[in-house]
Amino acid sequence: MSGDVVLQVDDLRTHFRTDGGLVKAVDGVSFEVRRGEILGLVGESGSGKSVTNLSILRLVPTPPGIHAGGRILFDGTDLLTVPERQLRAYRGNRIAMIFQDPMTSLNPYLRVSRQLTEVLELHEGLDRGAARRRAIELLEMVGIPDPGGRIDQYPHQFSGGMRQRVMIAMALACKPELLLADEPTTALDVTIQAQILELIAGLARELGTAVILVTHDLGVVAGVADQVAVMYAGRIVERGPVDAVLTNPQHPYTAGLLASVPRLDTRGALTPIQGMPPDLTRLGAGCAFAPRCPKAFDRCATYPAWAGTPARGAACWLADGGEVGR
Amino acid sequence: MTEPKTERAVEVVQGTSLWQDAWKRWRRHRVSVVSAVVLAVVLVACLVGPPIVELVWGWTYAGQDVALGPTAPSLSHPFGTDVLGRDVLVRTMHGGRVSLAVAFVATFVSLVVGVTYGAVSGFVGGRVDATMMRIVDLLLSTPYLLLVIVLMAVIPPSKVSIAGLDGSFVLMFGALGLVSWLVLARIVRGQVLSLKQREFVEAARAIGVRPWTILFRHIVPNTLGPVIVYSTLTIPSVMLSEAFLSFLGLGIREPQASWGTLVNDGANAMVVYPWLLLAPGMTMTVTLFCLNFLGDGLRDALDPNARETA
Amino acid sequence: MLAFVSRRLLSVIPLVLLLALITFALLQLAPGGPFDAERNFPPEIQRQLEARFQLDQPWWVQFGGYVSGLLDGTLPSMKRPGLTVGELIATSFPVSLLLGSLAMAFALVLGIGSGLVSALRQNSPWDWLSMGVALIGISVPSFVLGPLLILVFALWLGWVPPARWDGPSTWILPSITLGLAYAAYIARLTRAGMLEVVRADYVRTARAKGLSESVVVARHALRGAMAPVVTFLGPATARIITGTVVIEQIFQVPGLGYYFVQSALDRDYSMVLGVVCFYSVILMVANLLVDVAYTWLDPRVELA
Amino acid sequence: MSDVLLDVRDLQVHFPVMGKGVFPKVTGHVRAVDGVSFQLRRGEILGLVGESGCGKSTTGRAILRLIEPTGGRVVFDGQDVGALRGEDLRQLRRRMQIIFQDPYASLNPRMTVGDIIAEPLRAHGLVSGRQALQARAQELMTRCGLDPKFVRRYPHEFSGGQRQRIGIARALASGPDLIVCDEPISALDVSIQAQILNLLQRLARDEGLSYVFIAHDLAAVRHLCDRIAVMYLGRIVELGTYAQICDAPAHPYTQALVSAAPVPDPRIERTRQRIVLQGEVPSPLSPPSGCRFHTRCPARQPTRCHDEEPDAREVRGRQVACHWAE
Repeated sequence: MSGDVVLQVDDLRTHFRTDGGLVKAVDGVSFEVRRGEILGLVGESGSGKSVTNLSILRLVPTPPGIHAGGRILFDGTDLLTVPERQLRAYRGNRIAMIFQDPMTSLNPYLRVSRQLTEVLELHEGLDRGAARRRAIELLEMVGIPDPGGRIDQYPHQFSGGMRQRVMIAMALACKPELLLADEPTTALDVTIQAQILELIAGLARELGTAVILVTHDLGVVAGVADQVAVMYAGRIVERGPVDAVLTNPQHPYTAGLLASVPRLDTRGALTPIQGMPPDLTRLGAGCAFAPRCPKAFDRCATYPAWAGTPARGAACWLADGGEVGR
Repeated sequence: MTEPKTERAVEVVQGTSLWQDAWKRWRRHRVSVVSAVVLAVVLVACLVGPPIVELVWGWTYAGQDVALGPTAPSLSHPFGTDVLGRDVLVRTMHGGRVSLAVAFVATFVSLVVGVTYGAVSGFVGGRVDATMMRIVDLLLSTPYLLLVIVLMAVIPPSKVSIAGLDGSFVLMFGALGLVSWLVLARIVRGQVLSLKQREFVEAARAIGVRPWTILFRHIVPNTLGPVIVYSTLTIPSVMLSEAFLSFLGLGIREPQASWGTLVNDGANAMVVYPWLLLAPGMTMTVTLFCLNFLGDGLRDALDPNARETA
Repeated sequence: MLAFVSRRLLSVIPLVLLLALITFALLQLAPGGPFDAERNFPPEIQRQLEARFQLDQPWWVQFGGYVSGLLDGTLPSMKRPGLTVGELIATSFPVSLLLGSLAMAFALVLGIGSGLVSALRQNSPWDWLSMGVALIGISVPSFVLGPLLILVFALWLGWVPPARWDGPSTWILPSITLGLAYAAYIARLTRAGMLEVVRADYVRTARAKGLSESVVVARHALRGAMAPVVTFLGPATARIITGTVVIEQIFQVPGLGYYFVQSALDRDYSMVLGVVCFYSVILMVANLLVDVAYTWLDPRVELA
Repeated sequence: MSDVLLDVRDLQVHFPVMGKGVFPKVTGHVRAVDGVSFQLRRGEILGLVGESGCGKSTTGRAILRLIEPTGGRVVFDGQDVGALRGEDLRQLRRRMQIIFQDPYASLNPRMTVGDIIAEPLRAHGLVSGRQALQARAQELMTRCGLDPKFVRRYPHEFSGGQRQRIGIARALASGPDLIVCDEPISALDVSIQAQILNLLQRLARDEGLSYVFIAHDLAAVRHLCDRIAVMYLGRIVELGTYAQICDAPAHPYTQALVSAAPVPDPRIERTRQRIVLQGEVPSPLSPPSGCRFHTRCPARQPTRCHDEEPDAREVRGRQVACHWAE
């Protein structure tokens, strides 16, 4: 592992106790992110991608959540075991987060200025005046027109796209080393999505921030990510550089997704993935995708070993580990 | 009927409806279930208690034994006797009949008025809705219980007796029923308004289902949950109001008794004969307690997303 | 905002007039007049009394007389010779106001406090205890609780006087009796509101910023959690007003509620009408204050 | 029998905005749909695309008169829909159906699936008798890819994709000619979307149905539709075949929309010229003067775009409402 690894997630397991039984939302996830790199974490709803993201900052509510194992190394410390106090020093400071719905993620009761300055006061030790000046600069940086005039408004006075910009300004306030973006554009229109993605990617490159971009949209990943990890039923089923994964998928699920998404540049027949996403309370020992997999065979009854390197490979008996097979 | 009978599909899986789900959820809410059992016991005791006691011991709610006078609870009189030597247990059971009857009838009145008013207001909408809701707002912004006090004070019960029913009962049913429908009307209207916008109602319109069928098949069944919950909580609040008026000497009159009048009598004599206050007071408290717990449990079961509202 | 407040204040006038009319109609429809019950009056005196209170006039003259008398405070009480309705309200309302305010303050402090602790320690023994107590508080009628408190704390333990209204030591029991049910209600509302808010996305955002739990609660969660409590203050005022009626009976507090019931029973029509109007004005103003407070609490709500 | 099934002429839906106060007065109008015209041929699938708030859903509902149009005409199979009253309108509903976006909200939670699907048959008296209704519902379920043995289950026992199939079965029950599909796939999981798209496509082919397919996702529209109408702020700005719109858009807004839609292929994404629109969609309460798009248009010219509203004209075989497109 090279020295510029910002975050290393090792065999992370986050489970939930529910009425229906134990839900293994994240069950043995490993990956790492490097400085200045954007990692796309792709999956459908219930695949565990958002829970993985939340687990990094220990924002999964417990109960019902249970931390069932693994390590998350950031700057040599395991975020899962550091005391709450120390973790708070990381949150919003060296590791920041953007959420899906800018409508509900900003506090409707507080002015934007207060929501921005409190991070700066807390982590940068700025006084009110300095924090406010810096907050205006931040709003300007994320492209909000007339930041001086708008800073004292409430979130509901901003449009959806502008609110997401405020969220980004808030997240980048302390120049974090790692940005966790949880479906940051899903709630936005296509043309606004393009603006926001460009903003996140641009700022991340400028500041050298590593980004984990959680999304269900392969197109978004193709546009901005460097690396990609595909999740299914709580596990990573395929990993690699974005070009390799999207053009030469190793796992039938990734291939299935690519074949089932309608594309703007072609109009071929869609080949949908059959069946439905699995019930996480009833996962067997085998490959979770096997019941929907067109290539499933008897070996799929045991969970496949990882084929390839940690940086490029897939969890499938048929995978040849990417580069190796070509 | 016109089509020839097609082959029956292999087998039909029976689904579980939301009611069945709610029933399962409710049964998990143990305190609520226990409350329901206790309530059933109180209800049965109040209904069949007095005749049984009269049959076995010969005591009635009005039967005095002045020579006996007030005695503390004992084996023969578990709740003791009052200053006129009347058995407090029988009086409490009889008072329970009155209090529960008032509560149920008034809640029923409020249910009929409130649901109809709210459903019409919400379903018709527009100006009719605006006007109807302004009236409710107006009534809600008045201290209406003061008006009820005035009403109970100035109208002699004898004038409003219906079909041999004591006038004070009629007044009580009417007055309390007519003031407790307001919040219910608002709840139902809110439900109807939001259901009207739901896509399944729009789908029914798009299909060409007739408006009244939409109201009764699609809208009303979906308001029942909150209505049941709220009604369960209306019963204790009506009981409290009844007791409140009776306590002020404005409700049920002697020799009739309700829990309110019994508590009033007991409060006056509590220094010397505390059981006169404790027996009816505790019975009433337990009943109210169970009704509130039952309401809580039903809310959790029928309306899992509901927020507690005032 | 100013326009809203003035418009709402102006709308109080027709509403109170309407309510006065309804009350008046109620009194008119009731069989018998104020002076019928006292059989020992010679007919002559009864006629005199009726003339004095314009009872022999057509209804609109009577009603006009009531209203103008109420407005300038000269409406005489029918059963308390020499006293005007205005004077009675002026002497007895401060007592009720103090009682109501003490009860409300008690309810707010205890209710919000225990509701918060309950929500933050959800499913802990403390949560169970305080919510159980809250349900008892809602279920025990004040006229059961009041006598019980008197029995225990005044008569058996002798800590406080059992009744009357002179000095702080006599204020304690009535205020607690009146306030407990509201404290219980507010505790439940606070807990429910808080539990909902701590799950809100924006509270998660606050945590993600690295704020300490106390700041998260105090700065980010509390206001949202208070919304249902503030909404409840309107109906709570109405219930406190009617609640004082009973409490003042139990503790023999010479407040407005006490006189109101006496007047209703005595058929002191001018007094009844005066108190109903007075209390509805109070209630409407209280509702207005609650609405204004709500906009202060939630910037998304606009008054217009 | 004319070839045109649906003829929409200058359709308008203006929602009054009420002031507050004791006697509310109308203080303005939201021009949700403001002069929309198009024709739909028998068996044709027309896509209606645009960002949120552009009036596409309102147009769909106004065609079915689920919302009363405030102006213009809708002619369905020679009948003026706006002129129908009461029973005549109800009869027409048999032939025009709708599928909704949210599969969770569009099914009555207290009815069994069989009752839901059979409701149109009952409402129009097409089939009577419990047995017959159930048998017919089961047949429709089979046709929509649902297991008919679940006919007595309730909606909450199904997944999102299955619920959408129930919605489709209900829409098919009365044998309609036209179905308005209001974003039928946007609430579904990625791997399920293709299943539903394919189902809709198959049904259209097999039953000769016509669709007005409303979506914000150009790629899905391109996949399914014969022609596409692009809407912006209550108007159609461009209308042409799918190839014209997606491969060679003429209107600057369409161009931006096409360029913003992400493609799950990193090689394409890297080489693409992306037009990122500045600013936000103006309020439909007071749309901009002249061309509604001029506030954000990268190709606007001084004065004319600001002053003069462009009429739709033919450019390269499609209708475009722009002064400069060529």
